[in-house]
Amino acid sequence: MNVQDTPEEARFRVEVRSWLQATAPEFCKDLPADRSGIEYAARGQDWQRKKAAAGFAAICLPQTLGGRDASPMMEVIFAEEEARYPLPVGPLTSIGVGLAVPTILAHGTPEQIERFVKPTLLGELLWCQLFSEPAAGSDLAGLRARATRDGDDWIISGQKVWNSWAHVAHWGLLVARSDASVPKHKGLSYFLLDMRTPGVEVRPIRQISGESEFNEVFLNDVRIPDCCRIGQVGEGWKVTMTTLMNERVSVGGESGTLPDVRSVLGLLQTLEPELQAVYRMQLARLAAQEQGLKYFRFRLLTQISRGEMLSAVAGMGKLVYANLLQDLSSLALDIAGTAGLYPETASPAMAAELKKFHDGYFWGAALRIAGGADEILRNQIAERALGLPGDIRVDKEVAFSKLPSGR
Amino acid sequence: MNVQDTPEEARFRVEVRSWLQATAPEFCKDLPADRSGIEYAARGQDWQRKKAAAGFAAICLPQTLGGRDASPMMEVIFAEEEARYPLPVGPLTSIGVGLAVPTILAHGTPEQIERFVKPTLLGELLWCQLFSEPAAGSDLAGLRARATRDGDDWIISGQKVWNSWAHVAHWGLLVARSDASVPKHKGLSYFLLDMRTPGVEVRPIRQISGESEFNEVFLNDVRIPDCCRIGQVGEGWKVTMTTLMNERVSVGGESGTLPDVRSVLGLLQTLEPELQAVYRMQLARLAAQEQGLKYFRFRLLTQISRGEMLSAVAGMGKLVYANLLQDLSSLALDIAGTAGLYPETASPAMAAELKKFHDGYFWGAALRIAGGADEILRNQIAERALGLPGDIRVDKEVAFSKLPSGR
Amino acid sequence: MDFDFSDEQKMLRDEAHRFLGDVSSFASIRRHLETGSAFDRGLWARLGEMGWLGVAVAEEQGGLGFGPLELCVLNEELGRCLAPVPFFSTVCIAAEILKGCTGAAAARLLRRIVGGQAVVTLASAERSDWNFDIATRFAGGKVSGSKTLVADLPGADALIVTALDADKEPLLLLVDALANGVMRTALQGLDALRPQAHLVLDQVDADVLARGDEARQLLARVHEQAAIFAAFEQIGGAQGALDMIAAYGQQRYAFGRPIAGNQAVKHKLADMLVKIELARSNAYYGAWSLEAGPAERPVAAAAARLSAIEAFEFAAEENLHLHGGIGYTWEADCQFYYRRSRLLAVSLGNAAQWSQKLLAGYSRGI
Amino acid sequence: MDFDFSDEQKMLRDEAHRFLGDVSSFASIRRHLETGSAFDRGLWARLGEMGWLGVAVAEEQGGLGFGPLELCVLNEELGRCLAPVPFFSTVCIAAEILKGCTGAAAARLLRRIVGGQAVVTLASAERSDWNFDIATRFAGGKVSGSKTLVADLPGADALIVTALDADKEPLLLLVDALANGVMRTALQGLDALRPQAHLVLDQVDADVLARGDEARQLLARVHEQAAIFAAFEQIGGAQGALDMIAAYGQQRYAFGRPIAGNQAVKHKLADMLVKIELARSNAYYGAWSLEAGPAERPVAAAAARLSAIEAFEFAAEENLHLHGGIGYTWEADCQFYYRRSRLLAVSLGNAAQWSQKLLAGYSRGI
Repeated sequence: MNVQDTPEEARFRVEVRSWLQATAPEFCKDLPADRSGIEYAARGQDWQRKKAAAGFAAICLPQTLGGRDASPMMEVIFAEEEARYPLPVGPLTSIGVGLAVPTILAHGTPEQIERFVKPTLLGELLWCQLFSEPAAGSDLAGLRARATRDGDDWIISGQKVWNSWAHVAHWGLLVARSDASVPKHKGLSYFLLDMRTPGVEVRPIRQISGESEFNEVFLNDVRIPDCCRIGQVGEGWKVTMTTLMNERVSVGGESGTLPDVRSVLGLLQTLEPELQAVYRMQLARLAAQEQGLKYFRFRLLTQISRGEMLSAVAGMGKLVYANLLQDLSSLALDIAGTAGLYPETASPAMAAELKKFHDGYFWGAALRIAGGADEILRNQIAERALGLPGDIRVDKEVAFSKLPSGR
Repeated sequence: MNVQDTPEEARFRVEVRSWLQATAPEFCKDLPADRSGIEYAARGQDWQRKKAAAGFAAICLPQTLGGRDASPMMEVIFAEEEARYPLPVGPLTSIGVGLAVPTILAHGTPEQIERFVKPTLLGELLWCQLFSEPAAGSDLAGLRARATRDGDDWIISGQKVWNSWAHVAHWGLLVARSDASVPKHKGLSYFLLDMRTPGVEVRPIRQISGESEFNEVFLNDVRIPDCCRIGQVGEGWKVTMTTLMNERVSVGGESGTLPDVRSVLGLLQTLEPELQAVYRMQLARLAAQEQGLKYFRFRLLTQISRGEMLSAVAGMGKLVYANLLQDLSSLALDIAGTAGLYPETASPAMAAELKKFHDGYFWGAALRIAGGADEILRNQIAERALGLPGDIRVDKEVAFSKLPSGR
Repeated sequence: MDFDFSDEQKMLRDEAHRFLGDVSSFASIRRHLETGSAFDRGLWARLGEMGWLGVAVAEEQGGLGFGPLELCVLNEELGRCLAPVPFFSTVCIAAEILKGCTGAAAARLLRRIVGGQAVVTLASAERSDWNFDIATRFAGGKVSGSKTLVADLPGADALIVTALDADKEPLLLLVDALANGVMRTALQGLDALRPQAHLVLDQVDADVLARGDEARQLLARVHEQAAIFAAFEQIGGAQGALDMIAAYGQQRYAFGRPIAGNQAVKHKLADMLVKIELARSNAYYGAWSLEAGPAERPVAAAAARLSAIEAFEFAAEENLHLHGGIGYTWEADCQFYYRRSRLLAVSLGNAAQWSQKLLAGYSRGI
Repeated sequence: MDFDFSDEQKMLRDEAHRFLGDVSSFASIRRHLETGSAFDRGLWARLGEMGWLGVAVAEEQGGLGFGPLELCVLNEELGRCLAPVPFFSTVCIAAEILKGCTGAAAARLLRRIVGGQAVVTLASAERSDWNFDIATRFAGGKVSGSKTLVADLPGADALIVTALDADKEPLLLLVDALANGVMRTALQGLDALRPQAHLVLDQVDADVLARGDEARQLLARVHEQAAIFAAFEQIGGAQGALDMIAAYGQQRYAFGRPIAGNQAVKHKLADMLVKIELARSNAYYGAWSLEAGPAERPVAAAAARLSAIEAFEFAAEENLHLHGGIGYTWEADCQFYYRRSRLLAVSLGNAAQWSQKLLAGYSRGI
């Protein structure tokens, strides 16, 4: 029972730390205020190039591909240390490095690997993920974007949503329906889409918070050459699963910009003592969850450190965190009373705290939906970790075109 | 908006009160300590006879049948006033009067009505309900007791459970499977069973609390003459539904022998003030539920008073109360700490309170299962009150004998 | 037992439901938000014409002569459609205070409210709210002080202001919102449909509406009443959220069938309905207590508030959640209930305060 | 990062799991209950033979020389099978106190525990528990007083008793349970598998094990340790309840399929697992803090307790509930977890106390 690094991990951490100390500050300087613009993306590409040059771009990949053939734990350590600096990282580069690269390596042809992997690791290519659709979220395999064969090309029509960085990405990971006459999982194909192709239109989605962190992407008769197909025709679901399996297990909560129990406790102390006590049982329960999540993550890291596969129960991290974030934020806004809804009436320090709770109130709601809604995760935990029966499915054996679809 | 009786209701209440005042005390005297024995049952029959003589045995039934053709609200008023006395009432007589009588009236032949209704109202016949089986609870229509035709008789084999008063009842309401080759709801038939028939064996069920309020009934080649069948062969489910529809909407919680918020508040005051406050939010939430249930019941009574049909949402009374009872009892036992688990270490008054919480802790668990488990009630509310889709059913069109049944 | 609204009151509710369904939609709310105006003046005028602004005001004062139960009914419907009008501030609080005041100024202002010519709001919050633990002072006919959060202040024509005189005697004052020395600063908050502002009063002319114990008791009574009205508003909102997701859950298909066919979804909707019906039952009792007398009112108000907060919060959160990704977009309407449920959860005191009040009432043995 | 038990510790767990699975079943528990004896002496002797009673006792004192982590592992398995033995009282509390005492008497008793010759329990509770706010007095080598609830007292051979001397100095005393003046009265409670009794001491011979601050600190440390051990016991129980209902849910058919195929059931079981894994993670941290040092221990203990209480209570309640009617019968085994979860929820302090402790620790900034 030890929460410290193994000697090997500790050596690597020291190496990473000293490299970051020497390198990172320059890349953190004068970052553009607009964290979603082209300039910020360019800074992210610079940093990716720097990492690649030092062999930190793909820690787990073979050295022949520019990696260092190290364990997943080393990747975690690098990410932990990197997170100490306000660097231009995140989905901007991780969609390419973390999703596109392993997918292409697993299912791509030698030519595709040659063409895409290195440029992505070097930060030359930025990627976006074109999976979800307005009518296909939890039920991703119910997607409707059509892929029609036309000579050596495919013609794609449809609409995708929740596409982070689609407005700056060079390439997109796209799954579309190439055959609607077979059951839904069997008629999908997977493509790499050059985002500059005519017919690709990217629009920002306005969120309930008023911000726009995601896009929707309209595909109007977009032409993709068949050489940009990954995997066999009709086997797109298998490729899609590879991409999804690589979505990092994240328990979140490490961000200082989101509320935590400590921040609610700070707020609580502004109440008179008797009212403080009334909130204490509820807050303590959330605190026990927050602690539990932290140490659950330690247990996952231990598994990673040992090179073990994570079990399906790992998915509970996001489930618990998203609900905790919503509950904590809502509790904080209850404690703060009406004044808490108007941060500008408070001192600047308190206003910043309150703003955090507002963000958490919205972001908690988003997280409960994104990357596997609560209900989907419970199904997965029940079926995969506990081995309980799957739901009765009416859509498994029916041609997609015959499925009822509501409106 | 008025919580008082209408003038007509008030007049009836006065009549009932003065009758009870004159009549009830004698029947409350020296009741046997064993509330489940034959002697107690005899006292219950006496009281039923007395009520029948005064026209209170079947308030809503036509006068020709011994009733007074009054509204359901009058029945509620009588029950409310009757409950002020510790009389020998309850399932002992209400299974007959409240379930057997309306079922026989709705589906019986003139001979059956003649034979059973009046004697039941007069307290001559006591009844039990033989519906649930070890493998058929929530899914009652999955019951397995077999009914095989043999000349003018039926021969019944099977096992029934949760049969209150089966050990003293004269007759039982029995549903059994007369045809396993058709889908489950279609192969049932409904019988009246003379409990003295050879092959009927009644055994008490020991509950987790150590008490035995219910029985199980074994039916070993029990012979029932066809004249004791109610409704057509194969239409037993329809008759069963009539019986179940007459199970009274009850929100419980009126019993002084079960815990309520006031009793937990009393307990809370034994803690030091700061710990009291820590429990207050949770207790206040339960208090708001308790109040809500009380006034929900007022709304139902208003509907009854107007002669309106109750909607499916009425079923939430039991759902909320059962969970409230378990939550309140468990909270109380938390407040009381280890000492609370050993009532004899407390003062006699406190020991009685603690005993209540122990009872509530067990009985709350029972109530969440009995008469429609939580999950069944949520399904009913969702489907009937909100009109949401039913579950996908794999057992609707299949012959009962072909259905998988686990072990 | 007749624990229900009367047929007339239900007719008013149905009428309100139809009327508001016609004139106030999420589309009209969005248009209103884009105008940046304090409230929907067109709709407000219509409410005046229909008599709603004086529904609980005596006929001799220009009103319809009904009582608080009619306000309950209207609040439920306004809560459901989230109409951007200062009804709660003006009709459920300010007019109720004015009804309790003697004097010509109060009567005049009440008539203007009823006629739709005056939006009036109570400015009382300083360190805390609904009490006289305040720094605002009145002397020589002038009032000075500042109030942190005043609902519907941006569009108000007149203000009722809590203050103390030189002897620290409580006062309720009437102030013209356009008078010299009145400064309003609009605030950005979670729910833009109910604008709040900061108020500074610098030597502003004011009339005394009530003073001393009378002022104190009036404020306390209106606070308790308002809690019950707010519970109806929350129930309307919760029911609106439930109706929205029940409809969506039937038409949104996943895995080949409506999502509302999943027990994970349908049981949650059943729970929403159960919470709403419990809250509604408590609110009915609150409504009854408005007419029946003050003894039961604190407990009735507290139980109604706690269960309405829980019902609305649950319905608003899960409505958004069960819509999936679309629910998180600006174009979906889930956000409006999500914001409003949070606002109403803390208006008039938060859950801890109402918990204390409820249990204190139980202990006193209501 | 190696946040896990060692391979050896896991081997011990697997061995315990196998061994207890063989020798302790619900059937054997029921047989034990019918005997009316204080604990299962046969099983206790086996535990002694296997070295479990001295697993955390130094080799020079006759033990196996392992540490608290091994106790965590064993508590989890004992919690799962609800074995009717005084392991917690004797090994997790009494032996841990004796390890902290100097003197020949302590060492002798420790050896007897390790050898399976002595069941020992701490008698401390009077007005409250785990402190020296007590009336029991020690003078002239004799102790007098009474203790309200002493776990496993009916079968105890020796007692560790909290007392004050004439100067109100705290003392931990050693008392022979068979000595003159010791009166025990067995109590009926919710969980008959862990018998408790009332203790009266009337001028009983006693040896001093520890005094003053040393006694105070020792008691506090053992209390915190015990909380972490108890969390493991609760997790074992919760996991046992989950395993029971997961198996039953697969084999019980309703509506033509296993009941565990319903989302209403399977999502509840998923929630059980989530609560258990959160509790387990906190308990691991608690286990780590047992070795790592006292600074983190209060918060670690409180978080472990709160989440273990929640996990076990939820699992035990819903295990019984989802069994349906059969779960409510005496012949079903659900009752044993249902009872034990309630007992362990209040042993060592209730949820409110642990909530205060956890938040106080956060505020101090662990």
